[in-house]
Amino acid sequence: MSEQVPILQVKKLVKTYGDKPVLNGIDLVVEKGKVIAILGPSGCGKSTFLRCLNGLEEVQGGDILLESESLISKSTDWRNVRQRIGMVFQSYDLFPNLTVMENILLSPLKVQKRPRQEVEAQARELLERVGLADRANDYPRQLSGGQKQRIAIVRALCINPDIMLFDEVTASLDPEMVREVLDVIAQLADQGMTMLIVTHEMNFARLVADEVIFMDKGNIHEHAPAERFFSDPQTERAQQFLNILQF
Amino acid sequence: MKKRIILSFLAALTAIVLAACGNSDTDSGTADNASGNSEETASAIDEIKERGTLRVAVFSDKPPFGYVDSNGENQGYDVVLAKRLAKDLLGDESKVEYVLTEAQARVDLLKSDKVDVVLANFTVTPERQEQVDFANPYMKVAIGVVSPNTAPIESVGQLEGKKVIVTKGTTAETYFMKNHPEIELVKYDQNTEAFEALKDGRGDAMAQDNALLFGWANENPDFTVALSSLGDLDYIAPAVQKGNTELLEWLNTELEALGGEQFFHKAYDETLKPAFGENISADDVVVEGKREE
Amino acid sequence: MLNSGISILFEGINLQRLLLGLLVTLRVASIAVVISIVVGIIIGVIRTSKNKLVQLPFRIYLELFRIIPILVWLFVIYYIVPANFDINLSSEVVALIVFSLWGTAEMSDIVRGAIISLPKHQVESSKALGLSPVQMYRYVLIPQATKRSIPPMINLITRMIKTTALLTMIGVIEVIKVGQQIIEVNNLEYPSASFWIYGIIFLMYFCICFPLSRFSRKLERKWAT
Amino acid sequence: MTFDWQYMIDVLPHYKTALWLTLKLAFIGIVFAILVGLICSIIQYFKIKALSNIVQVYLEIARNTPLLIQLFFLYYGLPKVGITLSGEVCGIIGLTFLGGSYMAEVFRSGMEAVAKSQVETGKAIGLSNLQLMRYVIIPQAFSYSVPGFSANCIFLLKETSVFSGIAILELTNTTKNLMGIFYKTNEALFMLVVGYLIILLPLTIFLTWLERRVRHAEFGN
Repeated sequence: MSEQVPILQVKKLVKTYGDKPVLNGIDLVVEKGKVIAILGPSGCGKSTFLRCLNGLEEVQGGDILLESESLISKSTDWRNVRQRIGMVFQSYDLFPNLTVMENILLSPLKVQKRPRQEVEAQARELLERVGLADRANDYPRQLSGGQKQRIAIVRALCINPDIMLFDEVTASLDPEMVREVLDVIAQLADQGMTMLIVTHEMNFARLVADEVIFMDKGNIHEHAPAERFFSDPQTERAQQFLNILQF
Repeated sequence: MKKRIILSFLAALTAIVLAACGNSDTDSGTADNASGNSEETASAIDEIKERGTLRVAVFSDKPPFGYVDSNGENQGYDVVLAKRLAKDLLGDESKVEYVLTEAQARVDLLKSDKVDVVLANFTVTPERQEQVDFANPYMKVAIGVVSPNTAPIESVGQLEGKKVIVTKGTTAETYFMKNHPEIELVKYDQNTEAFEALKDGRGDAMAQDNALLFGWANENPDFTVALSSLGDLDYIAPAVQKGNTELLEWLNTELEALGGEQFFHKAYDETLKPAFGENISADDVVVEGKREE
Repeated sequence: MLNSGISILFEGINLQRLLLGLLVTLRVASIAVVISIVVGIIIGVIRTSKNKLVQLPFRIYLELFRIIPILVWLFVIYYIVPANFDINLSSEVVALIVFSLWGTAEMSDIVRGAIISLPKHQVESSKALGLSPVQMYRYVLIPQATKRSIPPMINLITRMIKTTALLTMIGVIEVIKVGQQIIEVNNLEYPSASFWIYGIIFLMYFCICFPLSRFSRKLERKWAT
Repeated sequence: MTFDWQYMIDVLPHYKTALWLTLKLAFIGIVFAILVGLICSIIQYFKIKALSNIVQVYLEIARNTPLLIQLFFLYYGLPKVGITLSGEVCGIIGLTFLGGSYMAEVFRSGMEAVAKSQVETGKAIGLSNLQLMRYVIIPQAFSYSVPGFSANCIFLLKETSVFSGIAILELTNTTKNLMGIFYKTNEALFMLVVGYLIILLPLTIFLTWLERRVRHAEFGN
């Protein structure tokens, strides 16, 4: 098992905005089926890091390997890559002009050109799983924030990605809706989905993640198994961070 | 919000209509008020003298009758007369305020008292006589039709199914609309535009006062006035505001006096002859200040 | 033939005449702009009133100028007023009246829009800070409303300048009319006169309007936040 | 102010023809303007290199010169270099030229108003630029653009009055013609104003309604 090529490898990734460094050489290896939580204070670069993995940000140095295939080249076809790396954002962003079902089917039908019947069946099953089977024909404006976010996750899953990236998906939800979204993600973890999760929900991270990355000022300060990180953080910066979170 | 907009429009619309109706009712009693006013004014001539300038409507784009030269000076047959009028009325031929006009604006310039006299190739017609007062004539004119040498138009019959260019508010326009409604007219505000359109092939021929066409064809050898006279012979005369008898009478006396000294033949030699060439004789065009029987 | 056409400009005082014509155009535009700004601001502030009876007449006034083309307004004032009310108006004065009325209507809407669009909490927080109404306008509302209204105001000015092209149609001797006179006199010698003259006038308008619209866009971007 | 009602009835057919012509030319012009505007705005949105510059130049020229001069140039200027177009064609080209630039501006700002996160989400689920346009940006930009769009339609319809400068018998020119022949100034101008009200009042009300409809449909709250 350990002989297998890691599904995602990041080597010395550097990202700057003008003169301002955002990521100063990030190294990370993600094994298939692992759930990695990315923690850190605001502005530490964790969101930017995820966005780099999905080609939404231009990278100034280093390399990203998806199953040993480099993504840092002019010829990278991000449209293909994105079908293997799904991403869900904080602002859920369902397309307001399309129904729930149309939102979910858009990419599988138009980008992947899969047969409608098959995709629709899959979509219904996924909707069932997140408890929203009855909302297929609603428009996004008729849904609550938590419901929208669950649909956004279904939309990303329906492309059948190998990896899912979650970028603070509960940050703009009302507290009582956070739970329903996190439940869906936990379910995915149980099914063995490879995931990178940027989050501020410490308890959730502890529960669901296999490993934790602690980032600050564009660097990874600590990379540890989840349980050990929370019970016994090694670096001073991480200790401070965890302390602040506990009153 | 929406309701309010609709309401406000309805209100505005009714206001307009009401104003219109109301006026048409009340005004019938005091009809011709406007024309009455000018009669009442102490003296039209005194008013001009007080002002110190004679306001004359002339064309700016109708050489050789009225045009503006490259130095920005008004020139032409009509302008020569305007200068003389100013000289005899105010003692100085430079005391003219030229108001440049288009054909169709001529009546309204008088009605709205923007000018004292129109000297802009203004042909006397019954319709116009209802609107303004004409003095004695100083030119005579018929409608002519100019066309390219390659496809000359020699009779009205040839115009059937073709496009005829006219300038708005001219006798040519009225003539064709009344007598040949079947012929398609292409109308322009200005002679400049009409002639340009003819050159650009936007019509098969152009109808205008023949005197004007002679001059133009003389300078544009690709075109010919193959149909030189249509309809009745008409007169061109100065016009004043309806009811301005004082100025009208002064003009008539003045025109007859000018006729006595053959003023208009001289003016012809000075301005029109160079443009018309030798083929046209002065007597074809000029009238010496009163109708010829 | 075309090459020689441009020399028409240097015949006599043609270029000078065109520029003088342009000056007439700009004179009408600039006087109307000044009137529009002054009166427009006053009416704009009045129009922020919540009283329907105050709003309605101004609203009708604005919509009339929005719905009926300016050219029609020019004709209406030019022909109707002097002929029916015994008032003598030169075509330039008519132009001034129409442009001022139109500019004032549009200007008042810009000012009103700028004031109304200010977030309510700006008023509320000024009150919460204990500012008097005058202080609130002086330090909070007017500076913000000014920033919002200046770019559209410059756009309006550009539009007014462009629309002065219509003045030729009520007989104002402005740049186009002068151009036509030049074309008429020089047609024989320079058959391509209209191409060049209209081309030059085209360019003249562009040279005036382009910097203005550029400027307004710059301000818009600068003040976008 | 006196009104000759019989005269107004007599010339009614002229106005009817003119009204239809006004509507026809405006409609064709606006449709083309929408097409031109859409193409230009897409080019500008994606900043397609060389084309984007050309579009910019076009927009500046069209927006900063009066329609009347554009028309004069097309109608009287172009024949001098061998291109003679009919009045109506010149009118439609002029309206398209001017309107295209106004529409482009409205569409582009509409596209820019579509949240960046919507575009990123679209990219994240693998949509191509064209698909992004088709399914995400244009449908949403449309609703942002409706107010500007309807203002432009009304503006362009009114601009047809300028066609009277190139011998097109639309409403304004017909009125001038009749004034020049019959000297019934009050009546002719009254009918002209009513003519524009007949076209523009319903249109204004319809567009106001449409604006509200679209806003409700797209964003609900």
